[in-house]
Amino acid sequence: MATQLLAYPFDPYHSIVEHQQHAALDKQFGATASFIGTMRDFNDNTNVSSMVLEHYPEMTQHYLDKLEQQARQKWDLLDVLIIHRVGRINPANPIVLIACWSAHRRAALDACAWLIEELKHNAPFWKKETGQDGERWVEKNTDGF
Amino acid sequence: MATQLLAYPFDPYHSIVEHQQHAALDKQFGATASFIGTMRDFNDNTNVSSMVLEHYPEMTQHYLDKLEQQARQKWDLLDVLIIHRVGRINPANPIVLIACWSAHRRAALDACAWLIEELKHNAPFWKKETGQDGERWVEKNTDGF
Amino acid sequence: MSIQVKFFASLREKMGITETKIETASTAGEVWDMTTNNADRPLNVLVAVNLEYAQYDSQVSDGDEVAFFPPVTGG
Amino acid sequence: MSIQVKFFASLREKMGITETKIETASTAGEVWDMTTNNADRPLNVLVAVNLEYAQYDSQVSDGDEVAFFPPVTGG
Repeated sequence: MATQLLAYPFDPYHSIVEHQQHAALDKQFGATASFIGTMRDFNDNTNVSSMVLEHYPEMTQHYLDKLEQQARQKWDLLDVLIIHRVGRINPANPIVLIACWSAHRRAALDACAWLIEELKHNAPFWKKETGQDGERWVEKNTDGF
Repeated sequence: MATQLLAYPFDPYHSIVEHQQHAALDKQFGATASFIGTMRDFNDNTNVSSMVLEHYPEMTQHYLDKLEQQARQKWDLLDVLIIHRVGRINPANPIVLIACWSAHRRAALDACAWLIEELKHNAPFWKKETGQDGERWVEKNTDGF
Repeated sequence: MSIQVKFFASLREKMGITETKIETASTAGEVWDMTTNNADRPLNVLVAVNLEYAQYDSQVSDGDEVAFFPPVTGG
Repeated sequence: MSIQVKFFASLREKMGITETKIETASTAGEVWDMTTNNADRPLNVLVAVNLEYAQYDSQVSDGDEVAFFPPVTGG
Protein backbone atom coordinates (compact mmCIF):
# COMPACT_ATOMS: atom_id res chain seq x y z
CA MET A 1 0.00 0.00 0.00
CA ALA A 2 1.45 3.31 -1.03
CA THR A 3 -1.13 5.40 0.83
CA GLN A 4 -1.11 5.36 4.61
CA LEU A 5 -3.26 7.03 7.25
CA LEU A 6 -1.34 7.28 10.52
CA ALA A 7 -2.74 8.02 13.98
CA TYR A 8 0.75 8.64 15.40
CA PRO A 9 3.65 10.97 14.54
CA PHE A 10 5.95 9.95 11.69
CA ASP A 11 9.30 11.01 10.26
CA PRO A 12 8.62 11.85 6.61
CA TYR A 13 12.22 11.60 5.40
CA HIS A 14 12.68 8.27 7.11
CA SER A 15 9.45 7.13 5.43
CA ILE A 16 10.76 8.17 2.01
CA VAL A 17 14.07 6.40 2.50
CA GLU A 18 12.42 3.26 3.82
CA HIS A 19 9.90 3.20 0.99
CA GLN A 20 12.65 3.75 -1.54
CA GLN A 21 14.64 0.81 -0.19
CA HIS A 22 11.72 -1.57 -0.25
CA ALA A 23 10.25 -0.48 -3.54
CA ALA A 24 13.07 -1.99 -5.60
CA LEU A 25 13.48 1.35 -7.34
CA ASP A 26 17.24 1.24 -7.13
CA LYS A 27 19.13 2.76 -10.05
CA GLN A 28 16.00 3.22 -12.15
CA PHE A 29 14.72 6.54 -10.88
CA GLY A 30 16.40 9.79 -11.71
CA ALA A 31 13.96 12.11 -9.96
CA THR A 32 12.22 12.26 -6.60
CA ALA A 33 9.92 15.15 -5.78
CA SER A 34 8.38 15.42 -2.35
CA PHE A 35 6.07 17.70 -0.45
CA ILE A 36 5.72 17.75 3.31
CA GLY A 37 3.01 19.69 5.09
CA THR A 38 3.89 20.51 8.68
CA MET A 39 1.75 21.92 11.46
CA ARG A 40 2.62 25.52 12.29
CA ASP A 41 2.05 27.10 15.68
CA PHE A 42 -0.06 29.88 14.18
CA ASN A 43 -2.89 30.12 11.64
CA ASP A 44 -4.97 33.13 10.60
CA ASN A 45 -2.90 35.24 13.04
CA THR A 46 -3.83 33.07 16.01
CA ASN A 47 -1.55 30.88 18.09
CA VAL A 48 -2.39 27.22 17.83
CA SER A 49 -1.22 24.82 20.53
CA SER A 50 -2.46 21.60 18.94
CA MET A 51 -5.08 20.27 16.61
CA VAL A 52 -7.14 17.20 15.88
CA LEU A 53 -7.51 15.87 12.36
CA GLU A 54 -10.85 14.16 11.89
CA HIS A 55 -11.47 12.16 8.73
CA TYR A 56 -13.93 9.83 7.04
CA PRO A 57 -11.77 6.68 7.19
CA GLU A 58 -13.26 4.56 4.40
CA MET A 59 -13.64 7.49 2.03
CA THR A 60 -10.22 8.92 2.84
CA GLN A 61 -8.45 5.67 2.03
CA HIS A 62 -10.56 5.21 -1.09
CA TYR A 63 -9.96 8.79 -2.22
CA LEU A 64 -6.19 8.72 -1.68
CA ASP A 65 -5.90 5.43 -3.54
CA LYS A 66 -7.89 6.93 -6.40
CA LEU A 67 -5.67 10.02 -6.45
CA GLU A 68 -2.60 7.84 -6.68
CA GLN A 69 -4.09 5.90 -9.59
CA GLN A 70 -5.03 9.10 -11.39
CA ALA A 71 -1.52 10.48 -10.94
CA ARG A 72 -0.04 7.28 -12.34
CA GLN A 73 -2.33 7.57 -15.37
CA LYS A 74 -1.45 11.20 -15.98
CA TRP A 75 2.32 10.89 -15.53
CA ASP A 76 4.97 8.26 -16.06
CA LEU A 77 5.73 7.54 -12.42
CA LEU A 78 7.85 4.76 -10.99
CA ASP A 79 6.34 5.06 -7.53
CA VAL A 80 4.15 7.21 -5.31
CA LEU A 81 3.97 7.45 -1.53
CA ILE A 82 1.22 9.32 0.29
CA ILE A 83 1.10 9.47 4.09
CA HIS A 84 -1.41 11.55 6.04
CA ARG A 85 -1.78 12.00 9.77
CA VAL A 86 -5.09 11.75 11.62
CA GLY A 87 -5.82 12.34 15.30
CA ARG A 88 -4.08 14.83 17.61
CA ILE A 89 -1.18 16.72 16.09
CA ASN A 90 1.25 19.17 17.70
CA PRO A 91 3.13 22.10 16.14
CA ALA A 92 6.16 21.06 14.05
CA ASN A 93 4.61 17.62 13.47
CA PRO A 94 4.36 16.54 9.84
CA ILE A 95 0.75 16.28 8.64
CA VAL A 96 1.15 15.03 5.10
CA LEU A 97 3.86 13.57 2.91
CA ILE A 98 3.69 13.14 -0.84
CA ALA A 99 6.64 11.65 -2.69
CA CYS A 100 6.83 10.79 -6.40
CA TRP A 101 9.57 8.92 -8.21
CA SER A 102 10.14 9.04 -11.97
CA ALA A 103 12.88 8.62 -14.57
CA HIS A 104 12.88 12.32 -15.49
CA ARG A 105 12.11 15.36 -13.39
CA ARG A 106 8.90 16.79 -14.82
CA ALA A 107 6.70 13.77 -14.06
CA ALA A 108 7.74 13.64 -10.39
CA LEU A 109 7.50 17.42 -9.89
CA ASP A 110 4.17 17.88 -11.65
CA ALA A 111 2.55 14.83 -10.06
CA CYS A 112 3.67 15.89 -6.58
CA ALA A 113 2.25 19.41 -6.99
CA TRP A 114 -0.99 18.05 -8.46
CA LEU A 115 -1.43 15.47 -5.70
CA ILE A 116 -1.13 17.92 -2.82
CA GLU A 117 -3.53 20.33 -4.54
CA GLU A 118 -6.13 17.60 -5.13
CA LEU A 119 -5.71 16.24 -1.63
CA LYS A 120 -6.12 19.71 -0.08
CA HIS A 121 -9.28 20.43 -2.06
CA ASN A 122 -11.06 17.10 -1.89
CA ALA A 123 -9.75 14.54 0.59
CA PRO A 124 -12.19 14.25 3.53
CA PHE A 125 -10.07 15.56 6.40
CA TRP A 126 -11.07 18.30 8.86
CA LYS A 127 -8.84 20.27 11.20
CA LYS A 128 -9.98 21.41 14.63
CA GLU A 129 -7.44 23.71 16.22
CA THR A 130 -6.88 24.30 19.93
CA GLY A 131 -5.65 27.80 20.73
CA GLN A 132 -5.79 30.38 23.50
CA ASP A 133 -9.54 30.88 22.92
CA GLY A 134 -10.39 27.19 22.96
CA GLU A 135 -11.22 24.95 20.04
CA ARG A 136 -12.31 25.97 16.56
CA TRP A 137 -12.86 24.18 13.28
CA VAL A 138 -10.70 25.44 10.43
CA GLU A 139 -13.25 26.76 7.92
CA LYS A 140 -11.29 26.34 4.75
CA ASN A 141 -7.82 25.72 3.46
CA THR A 142 -5.68 28.54 2.12
CA ASP A 143 -5.18 28.74 -1.60
CA GLY A 144 -1.58 27.84 -1.01
CA PHE A 145 -0.19 31.36 -1.09
CA MET B 1 25.76 28.84 3.27
CA ALA B 2 22.70 27.30 1.79
CA THR B 3 24.39 26.19 -1.43
CA GLN B 4 26.99 23.45 -1.25
CA LEU B 5 29.18 21.76 -3.85
CA LEU B 6 30.25 18.34 -2.61
CA ALA B 7 33.02 16.14 -3.97
CA TYR B 8 31.79 13.13 -1.99
CA PRO B 9 28.48 11.21 -1.74
CA PHE B 10 25.75 12.66 0.48
CA ASP B 11 22.44 11.57 1.94
CA PRO B 12 19.91 14.15 0.74
CA TYR B 13 17.24 13.39 3.34
CA HIS B 14 19.76 13.55 6.14
CA SER B 15 20.92 16.90 4.71
CA ILE B 16 17.36 18.24 4.72
CA VAL B 17 16.74 17.17 8.31
CA GLU B 18 20.05 18.52 9.51
CA HIS B 19 19.53 21.83 7.73
CA GLN B 20 16.02 22.09 9.12
CA GLN B 21 17.27 21.57 12.67
CA HIS B 22 19.98 24.18 12.42
CA ALA B 23 18.00 26.74 10.49
CA ALA B 24 15.76 27.63 13.46
CA LEU B 25 12.76 27.06 11.24
CA ASP B 26 10.90 25.13 13.90
CA LYS B 27 7.13 25.63 14.01
CA GLN B 28 7.19 28.44 11.45
CA PHE B 29 7.17 26.51 8.20
CA GLY B 30 4.11 24.72 6.94
CA ALA B 31 5.52 23.49 3.65
CA THR B 32 8.69 21.82 2.45
CA ALA B 33 9.13 20.92 -1.20
CA SER B 34 12.18 19.04 -2.34
CA PHE B 35 13.64 17.66 -5.51
CA ILE B 36 16.40 15.07 -5.65
CA GLY B 37 18.16 14.13 -8.86
CA THR B 38 19.74 10.69 -8.73
CA MET B 39 22.15 9.01 -11.13
CA ARG B 40 20.48 6.26 -13.12
CA ASP B 41 22.35 3.27 -14.55
CA PHE B 42 21.17 4.04 -18.08
CA ASN B 43 20.87 7.14 -20.26
CA ASP B 44 19.86 7.42 -23.93
CA ASN B 45 19.36 3.63 -23.95
CA THR B 46 22.95 2.97 -22.91
CA ASN B 47 24.17 1.43 -19.67
CA VAL B 48 26.23 3.80 -17.59
CA SER B 49 28.58 2.45 -14.96
CA SER B 50 29.73 5.77 -13.51
CA MET B 51 30.21 9.39 -14.42
CA VAL B 52 32.33 12.40 -13.63
CA LEU B 53 30.75 15.78 -13.03
CA GLU B 54 33.07 18.58 -14.08
CA HIS B 55 32.21 22.15 -13.16
CA TYR B 56 33.52 25.71 -13.19
CA PRO B 57 33.94 26.08 -9.42
CA GLU B 58 33.85 29.87 -8.98
CA MET B 59 31.03 30.35 -11.45
CA THR B 60 29.02 27.41 -10.13
CA GLN B 61 29.07 28.72 -6.59
CA HIS B 62 28.32 32.24 -7.80
CA TYR B 63 25.49 31.02 -10.03
CA LEU B 64 23.83 28.84 -7.39
CA ASP B 65 23.99 31.66 -4.85
CA LYS B 66 22.39 33.97 -7.40
CA LEU B 67 19.65 31.43 -8.14
CA GLU B 68 18.86 31.17 -4.46
CA GLN B 69 18.63 34.96 -4.17
CA GLN B 70 16.36 35.16 -7.20
CA ALA B 71 14.08 32.47 -5.79
CA ARG B 72 13.85 34.33 -2.49
CA GLN B 73 12.89 37.51 -4.38
CA LYS B 74 10.24 35.75 -6.45
CA TRP B 75 8.66 33.76 -3.61
CA ASP B 76 8.11 34.15 0.09
CA LEU B 77 10.55 31.48 1.26
CA LEU B 78 11.71 30.79 4.79
CA ASP B 79 14.75 28.84 3.65
CA VAL B 80 16.43 27.24 0.65
CA LEU B 81 18.99 24.45 0.49
CA ILE B 82 20.85 23.54 -2.71
CA ILE B 83 23.45 20.77 -2.75
CA HIS B 84 25.16 19.55 -5.93
CA ARG B 85 27.70 16.79 -6.38
CA VAL B 86 30.90 17.16 -8.39
CA GLY B 87 33.53 14.54 -9.20
CA ARG B 88 32.96 10.81 -9.73
CA ILE B 89 29.41 9.60 -9.19
CA ASN B 90 28.00 6.07 -9.24
CA PRO B 91 24.50 4.87 -10.15
CA ALA B 92 21.92 5.43 -7.40
CA ASN B 93 24.01 8.27 -5.97
CA PRO B 94 22.19 11.56 -5.49
CA ILE B 95 23.48 14.31 -7.80
CA VAL B 96 21.44 17.30 -6.74
CA LEU B 97 19.15 18.29 -3.89
CA ILE B 98 16.89 21.30 -3.82
CA ALA B 99 14.71 21.96 -0.79
CA CYS B 100 12.49 24.99 -0.15
CA TRP B 101 10.65 25.90 3.03
CA SER B 102 7.71 28.30 3.21
CA ALA B 103 4.64 29.07 5.30
CA HIS B 104 2.23 27.93 2.57
CA ARG B 105 2.62 25.31 -0.09
CA ARG B 106 2.71 27.20 -3.40
CA ALA B 107 5.87 29.17 -2.68
CA ALA B 108 7.88 26.06 -1.75
CA LEU B 109 6.53 23.97 -4.64
CA ASP B 110 6.93 26.62 -7.32
CA ALA B 111 10.37 27.74 -6.15
CA CYS B 112 11.62 24.16 -6.04
CA ALA B 113 10.43 23.42 -9.59
CA TRP B 114 11.84 26.71 -10.87
CA LEU B 115 15.22 26.18 -9.20
CA ILE B 116 15.85 22.74 -10.67
CA GLU B 117 14.83 23.98 -14.12
CA GLU B 118 17.15 27.00 -13.94
CA LEU B 119 19.98 24.90 -12.55
CA LYS B 120 19.61 22.30 -15.30
CA HIS B 121 19.63 24.90 -18.05
CA ASN B 122 22.31 27.26 -16.85
CA ALA B 123 24.54 26.07 -13.99
CA PRO B 124 28.02 25.26 -15.35
CA PHE B 125 28.20 21.51 -14.76
CA TRP B 126 29.11 18.87 -17.36
CA LYS B 127 28.56 15.13 -17.18
CA LYS B 128 30.98 12.63 -18.67
CA GLU B 129 29.58 9.13 -18.55
CA THR B 130 31.53 5.87 -18.49
CA GLY B 131 29.71 3.00 -20.16
CA GLN B 132 30.47 -0.21 -22.02
CA ASP B 133 31.89 1.77 -24.95
CA GLY B 134 34.15 3.96 -22.85
CA GLU B 135 33.66 7.57 -21.90
CA ARG B 136 31.41 10.14 -23.51
CA TRP B 137 30.31 13.67 -22.72
CA VAL B 138 26.57 14.07 -22.26
CA GLU B 139 25.60 16.48 -25.04
CA LYS B 140 22.54 18.04 -23.51
CA ASN B 141 20.07 17.59 -20.71
CA THR B 142 16.63 16.18 -21.32
CA ASP B 143 13.70 18.56 -21.27
CA GLY B 144 12.57 16.83 -18.12
CA PHE B 145 10.07 14.49 -19.73
CA MET C 1 -31.78 -3.25 4.03
CA SER C 2 -31.39 0.39 4.96
CA ILE C 3 -29.36 3.51 4.24
CA GLN C 4 -26.40 4.30 6.48
CA VAL C 5 -25.97 8.04 7.14
CA LYS C 6 -22.86 9.76 8.51
CA PHE C 7 -22.03 13.32 9.53
CA PHE C 8 -18.53 14.68 10.03
CA ALA C 9 -16.65 17.50 11.72
CA SER C 10 -18.48 20.79 12.45
CA LEU C 11 -21.64 19.42 10.82
CA ARG C 12 -21.55 16.37 13.08
CA GLU C 13 -21.34 18.68 16.10
CA LYS C 14 -23.96 21.11 14.82
CA MET C 15 -26.47 18.41 13.98
CA GLY C 16 -25.60 16.29 16.99
CA ILE C 17 -25.50 13.17 14.79
CA THR C 18 -22.49 10.99 14.05
CA GLU C 19 -24.13 8.04 12.40
CA THR C 20 -27.70 6.89 11.88
CA LYS C 21 -29.80 4.66 9.65
CA ILE C 22 -32.98 5.28 7.73
CA GLU C 23 -35.28 2.78 6.07
CA THR C 24 -35.28 4.24 2.60
CA ALA C 25 -35.02 7.44 0.55
CA SER C 26 -34.73 8.24 -3.13
CA THR C 27 -32.17 11.10 -3.12
CA ALA C 28 -29.36 12.32 -0.90
CA GLY C 29 -31.42 15.46 -0.24
CA GLU C 30 -34.23 13.35 1.09
CA VAL C 31 -31.74 11.57 3.35
CA TRP C 32 -30.70 14.99 4.66
CA ASP C 33 -34.28 16.02 5.31
CA MET C 34 -35.17 12.79 7.09
CA THR C 35 -32.09 12.71 9.33
CA THR C 36 -31.96 16.41 10.22
CA ASN C 37 -35.66 16.88 10.81
CA ASN C 38 -35.91 19.01 7.66
CA ALA C 39 -33.14 21.40 8.60
CA ASP C 40 -32.19 23.91 5.90
CA ARG C 41 -29.82 22.32 3.39
CA PRO C 42 -26.58 24.32 3.75
CA LEU C 43 -25.10 25.38 0.42
CA ASN C 44 -21.52 24.52 1.30
CA VAL C 45 -22.19 21.05 2.65
CA LEU C 46 -20.50 18.26 0.74
CA VAL C 47 -22.41 15.09 -0.01
CA ALA C 48 -20.91 11.64 -0.60
CA VAL C 49 -22.74 8.50 -1.68
CA ASN C 50 -20.81 5.26 -1.28
CA LEU C 51 -17.55 7.15 -0.72
CA GLU C 52 -17.87 9.22 -3.92
CA TYR C 53 -18.80 12.89 -4.10
CA ALA C 54 -22.45 13.42 -5.04
CA GLN C 55 -25.21 16.09 -4.93
CA TYR C 56 -28.40 16.56 -2.96
CA ASP C 57 -30.31 15.31 -6.00
CA SER C 58 -28.15 12.18 -6.46
CA GLN C 59 -30.14 8.94 -6.35
CA VAL C 60 -29.67 6.63 -3.40
CA SER C 61 -30.74 3.01 -2.89
CA ASP C 62 -31.03 0.49 -0.13
CA GLY C 63 -27.63 -0.48 1.21
CA ASP C 64 -26.01 2.82 0.28
CA GLU C 65 -23.89 4.92 2.62
CA VAL C 66 -24.61 8.64 2.52
CA ALA C 67 -22.36 11.20 4.22
CA PHE C 68 -22.61 14.95 4.82
CA PHE C 69 -19.67 17.11 5.78
CA PRO C 70 -18.28 20.65 5.64
CA PRO C 71 -15.54 21.83 3.23
CA VAL C 72 -12.42 19.74 3.75
CA THR C 73 -9.29 21.12 5.40
CA GLY C 74 -6.67 18.38 5.24
CA GLY C 75 -3.13 18.41 3.98
CA MET D 1 47.49 42.94 -15.97
CA SER D 2 46.17 40.31 -18.34
CA ILE D 3 43.07 38.30 -19.24
CA GLN D 4 42.61 34.85 -17.70
CA VAL D 5 41.03 32.34 -20.12
CA LYS D 6 39.43 29.01 -19.19
CA PHE D 7 37.97 26.11 -21.19
CA PHE D 8 35.73 23.39 -19.78
CA ALA D 9 34.51 19.87 -20.48
CA SER D 10 34.44 18.63 -24.10
CA LEU D 11 35.69 22.00 -25.33
CA ARG D 12 38.66 21.80 -22.97
CA GLU D 13 39.51 18.39 -24.40
CA LYS D 14 38.91 19.41 -28.01
CA MET D 15 41.00 22.56 -27.78
CA GLY D 16 43.59 20.98 -25.53
CA ILE D 17 43.54 24.05 -23.29
CA THR D 18 42.43 24.20 -19.67
CA GLU D 19 43.63 27.62 -18.69
CA THR D 20 45.76 30.30 -20.29
CA LYS D 21 46.45 34.02 -20.18
CA ILE D 22 46.59 36.65 -22.86
CA GLU D 23 47.91 40.17 -22.68
CA THR D 24 44.84 41.99 -23.87
CA ALA D 25 41.75 41.81 -26.08
CA SER D 26 38.67 43.97 -26.60
CA THR D 27 35.92 41.33 -26.95
CA ALA D 28 35.31 37.74 -25.80
CA GLY D 29 35.36 36.72 -29.49
CA GLU D 30 38.85 38.17 -29.85
CA VAL D 31 39.89 36.19 -26.77
CA TRP D 32 38.57 33.04 -28.48
CA ASP D 33 40.49 33.82 -31.67
CA MET D 34 43.73 34.53 -29.86
CA THR D 35 43.64 31.46 -27.62
CA THR D 36 42.39 28.93 -30.19
CA ASN D 37 44.60 30.04 -33.06
CA ASN D 38 41.56 31.44 -34.90
CA ALA D 39 39.53 28.23 -34.71
CA ASP D 40 35.94 28.52 -35.97
CA ARG D 41 33.71 29.97 -33.28
CA PRO D 42 31.21 27.15 -32.52
CA LEU D 43 27.62 28.35 -32.40
CA ASN D 44 26.65 26.42 -29.30
CA VAL D 45 29.61 27.43 -27.17
CA LEU D 46 28.71 29.36 -24.04
CA VAL D 47 30.78 32.37 -23.05
CA ALA D 48 31.20 33.76 -19.55
CA VAL D 49 32.99 36.96 -18.55
CA ASN D 50 33.77 37.33 -14.85
CA LEU D 51 31.45 34.41 -13.98
CA GLU D 52 28.44 35.88 -15.82
CA TYR D 53 27.06 34.67 -19.15
CA ALA D 54 28.16 36.86 -22.04
CA GLN D 55 28.47 36.84 -25.86
CA TYR D 56 31.35 36.71 -28.32
CA ASP D 57 30.89 40.45 -28.82
CA SER D 58 30.90 41.26 -25.08
CA GLN D 59 33.61 43.73 -24.08
CA VAL D 60 36.51 42.49 -21.97
CA SER D 61 39.18 44.39 -20.05
CA ASP D 62 42.44 43.76 -18.31
CA GLY D 63 41.97 41.60 -15.23
CA ASP D 64 38.84 39.88 -16.56
CA GLU D 65 38.30 36.14 -16.56
CA VAL D 66 36.81 34.76 -19.78
CA ALA D 67 35.51 31.17 -20.05
CA PHE D 68 34.29 29.03 -22.96
CA PHE D 69 32.28 25.86 -22.47
CA PRO D 70 29.70 23.55 -24.11
CA PRO D 71 25.98 23.41 -23.18
CA VAL D 72 25.65 22.55 -19.50
CA THR D 73 24.41 19.15 -18.31
CA GLY D 74 24.17 19.31 -14.52
CA GLY D 75 21.35 18.50 -12.15
